[in-house]
Amino acid sequence: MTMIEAIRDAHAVAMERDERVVVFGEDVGYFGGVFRCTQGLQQRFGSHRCFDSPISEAGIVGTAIGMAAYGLRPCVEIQFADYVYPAYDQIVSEAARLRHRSAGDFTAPLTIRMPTGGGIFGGQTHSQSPEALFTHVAGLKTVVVSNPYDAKGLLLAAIEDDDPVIFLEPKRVYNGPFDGHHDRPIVPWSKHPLSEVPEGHYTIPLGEARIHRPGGDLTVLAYGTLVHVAQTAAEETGIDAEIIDLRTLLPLDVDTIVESVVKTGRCLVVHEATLTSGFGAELSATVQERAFHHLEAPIVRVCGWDTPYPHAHEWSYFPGPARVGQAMLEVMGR
Amino acid sequence: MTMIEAIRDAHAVAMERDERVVVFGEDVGYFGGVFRCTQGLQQRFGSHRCFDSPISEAGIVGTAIGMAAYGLRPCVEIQFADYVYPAYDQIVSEAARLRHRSAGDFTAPLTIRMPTGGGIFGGQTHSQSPEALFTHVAGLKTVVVSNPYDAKGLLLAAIEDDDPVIFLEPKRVYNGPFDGHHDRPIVPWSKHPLSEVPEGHYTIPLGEARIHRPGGDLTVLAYGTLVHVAQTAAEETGIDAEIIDLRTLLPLDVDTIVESVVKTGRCLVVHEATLTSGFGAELSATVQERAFHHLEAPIVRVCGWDTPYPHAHEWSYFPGPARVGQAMLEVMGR
Amino acid sequence: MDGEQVGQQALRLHIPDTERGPGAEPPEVRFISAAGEMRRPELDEPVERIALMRKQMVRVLDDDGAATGPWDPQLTADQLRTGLRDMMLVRAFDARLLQAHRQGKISFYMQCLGEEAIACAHKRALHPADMHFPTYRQQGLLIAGGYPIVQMMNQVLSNEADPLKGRQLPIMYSSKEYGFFTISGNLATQYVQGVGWAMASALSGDTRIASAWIGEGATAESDFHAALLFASTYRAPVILNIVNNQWAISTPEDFARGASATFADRGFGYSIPALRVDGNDYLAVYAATRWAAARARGNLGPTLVEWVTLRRGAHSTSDDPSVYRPAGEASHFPLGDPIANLQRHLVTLGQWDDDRHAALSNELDAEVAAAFAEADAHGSVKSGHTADPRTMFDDVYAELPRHLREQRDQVGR
Amino acid sequence: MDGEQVGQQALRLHIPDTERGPGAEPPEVRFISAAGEMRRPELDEPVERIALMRKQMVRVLDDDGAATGPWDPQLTADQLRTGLRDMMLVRAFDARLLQAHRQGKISFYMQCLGEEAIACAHKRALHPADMHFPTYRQQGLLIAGGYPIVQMMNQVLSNEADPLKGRQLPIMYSSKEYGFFTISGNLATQYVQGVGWAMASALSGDTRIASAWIGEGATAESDFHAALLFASTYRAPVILNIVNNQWAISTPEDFARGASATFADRGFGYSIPALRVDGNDYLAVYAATRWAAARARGNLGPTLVEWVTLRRGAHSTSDDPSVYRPAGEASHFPLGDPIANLQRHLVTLGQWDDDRHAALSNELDAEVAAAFAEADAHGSVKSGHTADPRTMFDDVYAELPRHLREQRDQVGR
Ligand SMILES: Cc1ncc(C[n+]2csc(CCOP(=O)(O)OP(=O)(O)O)c2C)c(N)n1
Ligand SMILES: Cc1ncc(C[n+]2csc(CCOP(=O)(O)OP(=O)(O)O)c2C)c(N)n1
Ligand SMILES: [Mg+2]
Ligand SMILES: [Mg+2]
Repeated sequence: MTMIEAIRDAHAVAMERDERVVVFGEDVGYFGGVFRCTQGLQQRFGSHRCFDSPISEAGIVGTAIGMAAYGLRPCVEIQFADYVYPAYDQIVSEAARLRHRSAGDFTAPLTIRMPTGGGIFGGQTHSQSPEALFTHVAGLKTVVVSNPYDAKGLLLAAIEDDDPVIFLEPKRVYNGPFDGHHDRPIVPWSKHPLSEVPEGHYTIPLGEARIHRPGGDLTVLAYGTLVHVAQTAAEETGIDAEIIDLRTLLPLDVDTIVESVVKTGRCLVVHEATLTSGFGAELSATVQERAFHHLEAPIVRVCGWDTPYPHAHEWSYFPGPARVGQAMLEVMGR
Repeated sequence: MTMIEAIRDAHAVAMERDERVVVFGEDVGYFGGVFRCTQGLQQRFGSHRCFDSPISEAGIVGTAIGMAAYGLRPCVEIQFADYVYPAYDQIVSEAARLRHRSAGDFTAPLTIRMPTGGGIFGGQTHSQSPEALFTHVAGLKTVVVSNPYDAKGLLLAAIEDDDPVIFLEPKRVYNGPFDGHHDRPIVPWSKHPLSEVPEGHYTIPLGEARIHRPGGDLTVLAYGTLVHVAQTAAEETGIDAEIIDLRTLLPLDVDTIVESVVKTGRCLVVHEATLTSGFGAELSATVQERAFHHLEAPIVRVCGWDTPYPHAHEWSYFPGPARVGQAMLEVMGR
Repeated sequence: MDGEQVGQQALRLHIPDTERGPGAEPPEVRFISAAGEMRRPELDEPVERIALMRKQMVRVLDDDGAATGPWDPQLTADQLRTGLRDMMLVRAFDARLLQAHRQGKISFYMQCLGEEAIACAHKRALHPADMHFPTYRQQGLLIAGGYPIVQMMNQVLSNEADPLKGRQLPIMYSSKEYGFFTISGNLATQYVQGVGWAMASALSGDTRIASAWIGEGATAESDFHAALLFASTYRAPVILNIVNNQWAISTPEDFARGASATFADRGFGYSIPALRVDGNDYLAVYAATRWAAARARGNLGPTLVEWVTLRRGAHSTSDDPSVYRPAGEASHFPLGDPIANLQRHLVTLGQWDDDRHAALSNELDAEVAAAFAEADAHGSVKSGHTADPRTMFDDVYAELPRHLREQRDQVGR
Repeated sequence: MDGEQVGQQALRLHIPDTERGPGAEPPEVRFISAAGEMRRPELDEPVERIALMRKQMVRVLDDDGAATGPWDPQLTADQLRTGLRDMMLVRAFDARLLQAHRQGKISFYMQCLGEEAIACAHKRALHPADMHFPTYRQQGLLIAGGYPIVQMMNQVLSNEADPLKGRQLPIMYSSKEYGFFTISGNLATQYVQGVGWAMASALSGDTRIASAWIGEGATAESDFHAALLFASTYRAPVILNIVNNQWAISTPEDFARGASATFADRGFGYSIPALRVDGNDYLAVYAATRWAAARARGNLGPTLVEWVTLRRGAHSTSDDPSVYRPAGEASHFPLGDPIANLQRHLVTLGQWDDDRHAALSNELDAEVAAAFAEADAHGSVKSGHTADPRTMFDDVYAELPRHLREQRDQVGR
């Protein structure tokens, strides 16, 4: 399965098992979403379970919060993560806080899905990775997926979770495990073991990282597309990197991270989002706080530059295998 | 002068010198703002230079961007930082990017002021410190003020700056240099040297930190209210802390920071905002990257907890002198 | 005038009236009808025809205290006395807590002085299971709904017994059981949530409807548009209330209304039938609420209601209205006071007199005093009698995650 | 029907028509008037009277190609031929760039096929110094304004000569000099910025007005409300254009319009006079623009205009409309094609014929081909001929700060 198919499948399984699950968003109903992640749901479950919405992210999230407070389990799509900001107030001031401010009287179990990241020549408003704008907000959970198997299990877990979950889908890996070399032929998911997706229901617990590649030389903290890029860089540099796919950024699987860094003594943090105040800063700070005496070299961050994501120069912006590999060598002191 | 008077004065000086400066926001005109930071401006400059707006943060910032693109220099107030989110899209997608996306054809020289922080029993929606949500955004400058002298000079610099500036005013130090002990009598600004504010025009360059208290034992990176709290903690623990008031978070004065940490070998980062993914993470990561081999102990962060700011328990939430002092001892290995 | 001819005239910006303060004239209330004048449209009457009544106002009680016209809800004397009691209890409650603020027992308070009829009659006119999405000035919904006032006081005191564990600013109540959605400090967010709740109820084939509340000032916020639009598109069973109390902190209604005649006018562009109602007339509020509720329950979609009233007091205990309010505004206000209006009606009907009124007033004062004594016995944030500070880490998530466990362990260590 | 009686009926949610696709009926266009039927209101006519015309449409050209009625802008034959040429140039331009996309030379494109009259006539009817806040489907504003099409092509190719240095997605043009605000990928943001620009112009005693653009789908966004409200409150000299081309990607206009009759209706609630205009009628567009501009220039405030048209092509080169569009929609569309409509009018006037039309068409194709050849000579993002990647660090701020200098030094190292 591709990641798109896995996401579609997770929706269908959730809707089949629990009639409180409703799915809506821009172009999500009849058309099945601009990336087709909800294709077929309206036909199968009817237009009361999966429907189109007006183009209003604030309205989508605001009404979804009301539905969740009523007792439904809305799973909504923001067409591109770059367009989530009109809903930002509803997410951070409302969804994130209903439970706390009402002392558990009202809750907002909703899932907000959105495609993130660049690599499709989308320019500055179809390429953003806003995870750090959600990880700063107490009350939210934030998930970033990197492959079909995880995507299905994590989306089911998100929909079933009793708290609001921000579910980020790097669009560059929707159709294949992008290795970071944009100039090479596209590899489809079918060739990758993580595209084997079981039928029916399964979940992957939120808050648990996955060791994507075990290794002893250095720890790479990654998520989304960069998991695959780090894999390429490890292969190309021959460094025995332990690549951790964080999967859930908040709450973070600190144990898995610290255990690895204690073992390797070195740590590289990679993400596609803008460097300054990105989630990599939190990772670096956390590792430094908890494994300081084990660190043999400074923790290095390789991230998107502190500029808008440029259309023509996206491959200069994207932290590809060359930059990641170079940083690996640097952390290794080579 | 109090910090409120200094801010008012900065407005007046800016409006006097440059008729392109216009000031508006909720209750900003006739009433002079709920914290009275714009008091007297409408009477003095007329209702076309300083006026009330409808209660729409999106409209305030959206129209201000249009005015700035026209050639004016709007300086707008968001009544509480907690209410900036409806304007978040206009700030991060628009103000921050006009110049870049138009290759300099259009610009957005506007200043967005807002009171931040707790300590006035404001509860979760009158206490937030959202600086990290702005420092992640390329194209914005972010300033946090801690005293009247800086507030005037930095506000004038912000209004004159050719880029959009987020100007954060910790409300707890509006009327006095709060030492962190909420149970002691309030000390007014008049007793503090930084309340001596020159008449007329002066600016403090954006991007330059200020050494609030020189010291040799450890470096404390602070801004806003926490500058004063750190001062108290240094006095109370007897640790010879070098307290740096960052003043501008973006662009950051890396040189001053690194120079200090290289000297002291120890670093404590403090802020009132929620810890996870706060600006402290960026500071910790930066220091670690640039002064790793000089660090004798892990960098520690003392911040607000990862919860909404609670009304009754705000003094358990607030990183006061006890917590900051304890962390100083920890970083000193005592 | 023609386009070509006016091209070189200098433009100028219109700033709505900036004159305020003790020396200014009290602003005029626009478009007041006589009691009984406005007809009662069919529930499914086309929005154009309803919009033609835009400069009229639903009013039932005339100046002599008689009920008149097609909107008279024909309440029994008992219902009327209950309404009077509800409103007087709200007023006594507010007075006691304002006093508690002056006594330094609480950090903050907001009263609804002069606006009591709206929430009280609205709550009684709906079903107890319907869900309200209130602002901070609808304490009447809880009180008329029978929520224990001592619990409200515990919240306001942020004391040990506060059901919200000291987390929220005073008056930011929450009670799912009593159909009262948790109040947000962020204006307008609840309006679209109320629409979402109503959509969910309709999606579920339920019979409960939602009632969403907003101040006239806050209609300027973006969520107002999202709420009206989604309500219109999906014909959500929701009542969209706008409480026009003339003021938004220091700013008169002009800024949020703009050039339009009334706030009710906003409904037309979404084809949402909209009424303007005398919010100080308990009977008009009751009747208009029933009309809107019947539309919602009959799957006829949302209704917008502008309730015209006056904020008699300060915005909150944090502001000093003498700076911006014209002198004598309350006494000039043409719709009177909601309690006095209903009292006069009951007296006119021969169902009430001054003695009974004084007795009820004393009874309610005593009830409020007793409740306050009970709440006060649980202490307050000022006395340091609050929930355990470590409870602040609860309810951030359904389960306490590791990082919050670690943080909690540092509190009070 | 009465409130009490309908209480226990199960609620149900209304979902606007979900039937689409090749097998579905083409949606009907609502409320079409005959050419010349709608009267021309005074510039300061009360909004109620204008609102009464809500189900009428400004149309000048009748089916025979004759101009008729009070809205006829009385253009000269030269002006009409210029209009025709503008529209044909836009169409030829779009066609060439769609071809470039098929050839793999560009990453993305959006055409405005069928909507050419709106931007072209609007631009010609305003002053060149007025400022437009466009969406991505108003390339006609630049082309009718005389902006060099080769520059537009350079932008679309993201090549070495791209004035925006490869930073923006193709078609996201910017030209202050030509009164064309930098296009945002985020829908609706420009609408309120346009109002702010107009407010600034009025604050400054300038004579320039603003014209802000939005698609009917994007009117659902919150910024739409902020724009109308601020325009209403401060009577900003702005034209608020809604291009109703029936579709928002795959979603028909129903979702954004909700229950209301038209998008023009949205103006009423803010007391903003609103017109519905045949967007495929060059003369109607010209005349309505002049009317709105005269209001703005005369300090009479904003005007809302709903331009009714049809998006004939795909949303963009990224979508396949065959999934959701009814077959034959374009041929069923009752307002015809803007170029054919104006061509017929000129022929009727005896000012045009098939030969001249063919000649002009060839001339424009040649002009476009030459421009494309020139742009193409500067390469494209696909050929790797772009601005220096290190320029991406420029213009983030007015001056390059230290951290960006450091980052720039790492690019290409
Ligand atoms: C998003 C947001 N912006 C600003 C505020 C500050 N604020 C609180 S109440 C208020 C005035 C609201 O006026 P109105 O809606 O008329 O309600 P009223 O107080 O009259 O009941 C303002 C500006 C806020 N709470 N939230
Ligand atoms: C804030 C935001 N949300 C969603 C999108 C994605 N999007 C781009 S165009 C479009 C449809 C817009 O339709 P309409 O406003 O009718 O304009 P048209 O394409 O018909 O010209 C959508 C949903 C966006 N660009 N920005
Ligand atoms: Mg009000
Ligand atoms: Mg459209």
